Amino acid sequence: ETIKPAVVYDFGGRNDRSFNEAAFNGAQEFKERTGINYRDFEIQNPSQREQALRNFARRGMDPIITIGFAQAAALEKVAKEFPDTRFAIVDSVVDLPNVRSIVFREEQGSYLVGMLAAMASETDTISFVGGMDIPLIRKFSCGYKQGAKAVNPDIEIIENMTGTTGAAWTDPVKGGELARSQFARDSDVVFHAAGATGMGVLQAAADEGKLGIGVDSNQNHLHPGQILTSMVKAVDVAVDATLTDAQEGNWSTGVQVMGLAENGVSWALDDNNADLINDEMKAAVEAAKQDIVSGKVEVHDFMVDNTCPF
Amino acid sequence: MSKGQLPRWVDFGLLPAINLIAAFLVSGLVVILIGENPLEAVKWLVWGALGYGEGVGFTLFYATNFIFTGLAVAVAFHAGLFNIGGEGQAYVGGLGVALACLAMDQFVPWYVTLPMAIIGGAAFGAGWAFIPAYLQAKRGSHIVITTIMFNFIASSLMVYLLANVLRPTGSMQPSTRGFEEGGQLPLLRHLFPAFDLGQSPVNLALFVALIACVLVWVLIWRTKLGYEIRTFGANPNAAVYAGISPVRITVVTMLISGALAGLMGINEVMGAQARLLLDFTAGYGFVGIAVALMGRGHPIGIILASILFGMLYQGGAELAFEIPTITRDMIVVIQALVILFAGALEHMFRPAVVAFFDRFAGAKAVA
Amino acid sequence: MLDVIILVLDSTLRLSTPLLFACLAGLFSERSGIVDIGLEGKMLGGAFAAGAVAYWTQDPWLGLLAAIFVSVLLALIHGFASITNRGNQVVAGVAINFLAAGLTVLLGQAWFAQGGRTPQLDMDWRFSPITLPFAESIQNVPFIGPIYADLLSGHNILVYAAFVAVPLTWWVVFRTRFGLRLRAVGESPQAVDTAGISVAWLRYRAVIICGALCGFAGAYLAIAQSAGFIKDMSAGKGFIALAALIFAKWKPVNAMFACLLFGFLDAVANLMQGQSIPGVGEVPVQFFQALPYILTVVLLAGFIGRAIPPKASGIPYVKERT
Amino acid sequence: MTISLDNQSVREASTHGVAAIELKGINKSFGPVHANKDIDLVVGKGSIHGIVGENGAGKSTLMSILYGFYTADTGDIIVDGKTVKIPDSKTAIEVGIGMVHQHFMLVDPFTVVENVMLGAEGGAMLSEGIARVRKELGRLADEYDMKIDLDAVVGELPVGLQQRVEILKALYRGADILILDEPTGVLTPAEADHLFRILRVLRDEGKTILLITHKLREIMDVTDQVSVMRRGEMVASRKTAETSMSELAELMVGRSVLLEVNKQPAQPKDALLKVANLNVKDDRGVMRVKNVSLEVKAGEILGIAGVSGNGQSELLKALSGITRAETGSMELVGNTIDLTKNHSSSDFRELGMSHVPEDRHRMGLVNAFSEYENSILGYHREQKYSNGMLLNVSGIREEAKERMEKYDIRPRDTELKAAKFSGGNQQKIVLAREIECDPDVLLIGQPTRGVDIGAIEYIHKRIIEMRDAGKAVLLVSVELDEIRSLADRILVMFDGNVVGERGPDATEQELGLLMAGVTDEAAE
Ligand SMILES: Nc1ncnc2c1ncn2[C@@H]1O[C@H](COP(=O)(O)OP(=O)(O)OP(=O)(O)O)[C@@H](O)[C@H]1O
Ligand SMILES: Nc1ncnc2c1ncn2[C@@H]1O[C@H](COP(=O)(O)OP(=O)(O)OP(=O)(O)O)[C@@H](O)[C@H]1O
Ligand SMILES: [Mg+2]
Ligand SMILES: [Mg+2]
Repeated sequence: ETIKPAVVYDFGGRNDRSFNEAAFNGAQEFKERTGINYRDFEIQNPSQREQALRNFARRGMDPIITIGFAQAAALEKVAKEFPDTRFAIVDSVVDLPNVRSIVFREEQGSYLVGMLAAMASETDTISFVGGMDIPLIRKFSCGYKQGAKAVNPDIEIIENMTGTTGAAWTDPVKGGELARSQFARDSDVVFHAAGATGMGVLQAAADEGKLGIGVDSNQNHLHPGQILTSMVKAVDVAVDATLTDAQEGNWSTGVQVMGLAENGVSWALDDNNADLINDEMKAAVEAAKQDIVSGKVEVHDFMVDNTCPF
Repeated sequence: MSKGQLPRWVDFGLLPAINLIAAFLVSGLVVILIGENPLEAVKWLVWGALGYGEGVGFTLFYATNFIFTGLAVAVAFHAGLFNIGGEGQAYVGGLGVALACLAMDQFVPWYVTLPMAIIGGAAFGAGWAFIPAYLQAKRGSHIVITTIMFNFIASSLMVYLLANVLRPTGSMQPSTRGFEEGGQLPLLRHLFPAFDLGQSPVNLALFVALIACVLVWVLIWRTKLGYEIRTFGANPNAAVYAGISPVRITVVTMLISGALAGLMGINEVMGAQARLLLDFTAGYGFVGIAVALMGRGHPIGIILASILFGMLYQGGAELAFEIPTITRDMIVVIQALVILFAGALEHMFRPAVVAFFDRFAGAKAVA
Repeated sequence: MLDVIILVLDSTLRLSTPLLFACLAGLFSERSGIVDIGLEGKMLGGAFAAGAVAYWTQDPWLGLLAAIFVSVLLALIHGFASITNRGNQVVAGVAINFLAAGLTVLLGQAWFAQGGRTPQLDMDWRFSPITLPFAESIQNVPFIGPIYADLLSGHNILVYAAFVAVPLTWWVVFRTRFGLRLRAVGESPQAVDTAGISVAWLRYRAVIICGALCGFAGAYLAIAQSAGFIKDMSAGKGFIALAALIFAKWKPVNAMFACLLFGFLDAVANLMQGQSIPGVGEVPVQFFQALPYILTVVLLAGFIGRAIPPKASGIPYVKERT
Repeated sequence: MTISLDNQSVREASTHGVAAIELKGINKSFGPVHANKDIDLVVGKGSIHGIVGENGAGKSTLMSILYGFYTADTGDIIVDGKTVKIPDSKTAIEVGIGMVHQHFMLVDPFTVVENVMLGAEGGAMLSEGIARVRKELGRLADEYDMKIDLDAVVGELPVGLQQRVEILKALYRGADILILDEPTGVLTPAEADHLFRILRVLRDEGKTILLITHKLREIMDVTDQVSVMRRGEMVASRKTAETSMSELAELMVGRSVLLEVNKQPAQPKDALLKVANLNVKDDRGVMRVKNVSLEVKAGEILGIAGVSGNGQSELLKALSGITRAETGSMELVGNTIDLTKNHSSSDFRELGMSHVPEDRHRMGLVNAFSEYENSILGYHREQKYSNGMLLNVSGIREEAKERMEKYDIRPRDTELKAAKFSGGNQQKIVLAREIECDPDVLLIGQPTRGVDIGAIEYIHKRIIEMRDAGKAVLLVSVELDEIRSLADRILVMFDGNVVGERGPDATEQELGLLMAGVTDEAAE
């Protein structure tokens, strides 16, 4: 079956070094594999969310994937107007019969990299740089803290947020500065969830001989040997899979939870960081992963009660 | 007509048109550079903005935002005050609108909510302008800095409120809950089904904006307060001589300016989104500076400049939609060129046009 | 305690550097009577050029030159609009900001296909930290040692350049013929004109210097502080620099202190974030993020007094009004 | 009489001496305004050449063309027998022309030295030039008796000294031809005399001087030759010795002008304005008005004479409610007012005071406003101008039109921006506004500064009429002639104090001494 897929990114845009970019990569992968072209659109202001969805739907694009929690309200409206079009949303839940909602258990992946950070730290101090203080980012940081504390209950965790405007996601200078200030307070491993701002965080870690942890996609290659690991959020896989399902007639709607069990989130291990991860660390993380998948360990989801007990 | 003078239609019609054409010619070069057909691009841009009902609707919708922020900058400008804080005032004004809607939407119809929302938006926007105004008037703190600072402070405040206070539990999005019917302005496409406005979000706020234009015109050119504002802006010494209090005028003008910026929330929050979103101002406050200056501080000029920018926003989106290689960044470049040629370089072609008209008029006189 | 102070001050230096370049840039422009809210855009354009050229040539110095070139080009557009065509200077500045924001990403995408970013730079394609002489040997001397080795030493060359630019600017503005004319033209262009000096050429030179300094600021962002250009990476610094300039009442040494103050407030806010304050407990991070701006307003209201700009600034110079 | 270019005298000027400057067929238009029409002018070397003409006649424009500030549309400039192009002031300076502009071309925050060296720094580093400037200025100051504090900030100097800086600037650049555009408008008689002495010395050294002034007496005193302009044209040129003030006045205005003020003795009644124990500081905290008490009766004109900068400005500002006084109170038409409180000038207006400010550009008018908008400045809150919150625009226009007729304000266009009216007409706009509101007390500062004689005649007439209508008029002027011909009583201010009171028949010498601070007691 030939399909006419479309992707609508949110504010960050196609190349935000974060989940929008991951979605783009997924669509790209699908295109290369199947030769099926897709169309996409980067929104610039809130009103364009609905407009872009509708424009695609009107032109018979199907399925239409929207990226980011902020699109939920727009999708809810447009999906009702076009009940015969298949929609998908990443990072939020829209409860409609023609919508597939894909949500990730970021806290689970963050838990694992938190463990690694705690094990790699020699100062018993690790840190986190978030983009903006919004629930999604809290979700990352809370899982990270829980994982670190699981390894070392006394560990010190420094947490910073970059800013409050859109620039929070594109300010590598500020990111680097926050990281440096954390290093000066003894942190030696830093995890970022700050989009392009994170480039500055990882750069600072590399410059100062500390360890960084990447996010969303596998960022280990950015500074080989200086990035401990990356918390991979497989938006690309999810997008690719969604398109493939539509193409192959396996389309399903409802909520798809992408946790460790589903390989929706994971920690990255490749040549670039092989030397940083010893067998002991690897074993511990893999064990924890099993425990989470089996439900033996429960990772707290910030969204459930808006608090982080760690 | 004497030498060196231009007829009004040239001054207000031909020259701006030449400026716009220049902007588009240069934009066309950029389009060629990235390997697309500029004519095609212009076609989509214009068609997207004006070619069909929904496009027109979107154009008017954006224009509504710009009218509010443009008026805000213009009113302050008449008093010689440079209010760069429209963005922050609009943001906080949106909070005022949202609170009114949240409080009332479940109980009363929209037309009961609207006056409260207008009061809320205006009051919050004005409130956010008050401290910079007061500090300028009493302490001489430069209003340009304080309003810039208040933009940043506004975004901190709003992230805090949206992420921690106003967000319904369990929602991922830093925003308020959606408003019920009673907190939503009717869309024009529902009010005037005869006009095909597609699914555009243009709403009753357009009329609020137009009424604001009339009121601003009356205020500035027909009221005693407006006379005092203009006097203070044009010659502060003469204002004191005339018994006009600089403190009062500074504060009152900035309150009006902030209130106008705050009303942008009526369009965005109550009209289009039916909820208060993070960063819903999307830079409209800053564009308001260009709109006000290009509109020469006059409501008619501001309406025209707003429509121009509305067209750029909507036509640009359509263009980016239709020609994938033209990204939203290309649209930003086109906007920049329009601001440059139609705004900053507005006098560039004037001498040539004057020379042409002088010769033309001279030739006719001889013949 | 000392190391916390050094930590904050160290961070202050790094954060102030781009502000300082941009602020001095604005000083030249505004002293000549050209209001410049386009600092942001010039900085951004410079940052992009630096990132791209440093990547192509693998040489930070060429990157810096490119940054200066591009930034001066943008400054000339500003000059052409506001000097030659007597356009509105603020509108021209707004246009420059938009132009830089759009073009950098557009060209970046076209050339590198990384979403407007320039490819990541290797360590030695950037300006890297310089260890000042003897820094290591006196590291352990109490008090002086850490201050010299940890605070003063170990920055990249552009940080030092920024602080050298301050006395240099002061000297140019107050001790040279050009400076005298620059100050005069911002106050009274007619006086300059009737003294037989070309107002336009003088202002063009000021605007070009402004562009060059913005180029330094941009290069610092892209190839010293970071390892490449990222879209919108100036993140409002141009506006803060403008605020600092007004704060400094258009004086070079004041400008340095104003930028240091902004950098310091930022550094402190970074440090305080997430720490609970004794007696108050956990404070929302947004409060600390807003703190530098709140403190600026408080300082402005409390201590600075009226800042009176050069008298002719913002007004296009016309002899014959028709 | 015929009003055409008097070729005879032009030829005489050029044959008697060498011509320093010859202008031929100069034309200049500003948009629709033809400011200079086919101007021919010959200025003999080593002479003082006066130029007179009504406001807006085109004098400043012509001089600015000579100085390269404007470029002529057509015409030739011949300096020392050579035709030169003067596209900018740099060239003018190079050919030896210096100019003191009507509105000073100084950089206010600069010191005297910095102002003088601007454009003639003598090297890329300032340090090189500064010593040279100081030395040369010292020499010039000695030679021409023009002492000045070289490190004073120019903006803080009184206007008389500012003008001195302008002259020094020109001399420092080695000007052989010096243009002075209304130099005495801001000077006291003593200062003006001093200036003229300097000009004579300069002439005797062989320099050529072009002098623009509205004061015919000065023309008669100091010039060798005088040219008259009217409406952009050069209408006559005379040897000063062969003409008279009344002839010049007639040439300028095109009708005969009454140079003397005609008035009956005053009939003073009750005091409408009483001021007691007034002390006022200026913005910089310096006490400028010291223990001044005075009263103005209905039906009299009280003149305040004094060198400018001796507290008159602050006196007017305090009395009109613009600034707060340190001590003092005022009784205005029976209302007691504490002047140490903050007041709004509109409160005083309501009580029957009106005020023609000294500086019409800075205070009395909003240049960007149209004439009719200016006609209500300060009175805009009055009932008759409003419909509720709104302004009654058509009523205002109507009234403005009537006033333009009544006061002969030209051009008769209520929509024209104030900036576009000539100085005399601008002054009439202010006067019309402040007189027509029918005040009981009228404060007037420098009513005829920079105004041509035709307009002066008219303005003086109106002021006398006010007095005769039983108003109390407080007149501040630095023009002794004006004070003496208008005032019924004269107070002289020096350094903030009232140093003496005289009747209208006081001699110029007597007043001049008082103005210089030589008080009655000191003289004894
Ligand atoms: N910069 C200018 N722009 C436009 N018009 C001007 C300008 N300067 C002068 N004019 C016009 O040229 C005419 C002549 O002006 P000018 O300044 O030469 O008069 P003036 O004889 O010096 O008058 P005054 O005695 O008031 O100084 C004026 O009527 C005015 O309309
Ligand atoms: N911007 C302008 N546009 C048109 N005419 C102008 C302008 N500025 C000045 N003028 C004209 O130039 C002439 C001379 O003005 P000028 O600036 O010499 O002041 P003035 O009228 O002599 O008043 P004063 O000497 O008291 O300040 C006036 O006739 C005025 O109308
Ligand atoms: Mg003149
Ligand atoms: Mg004059």
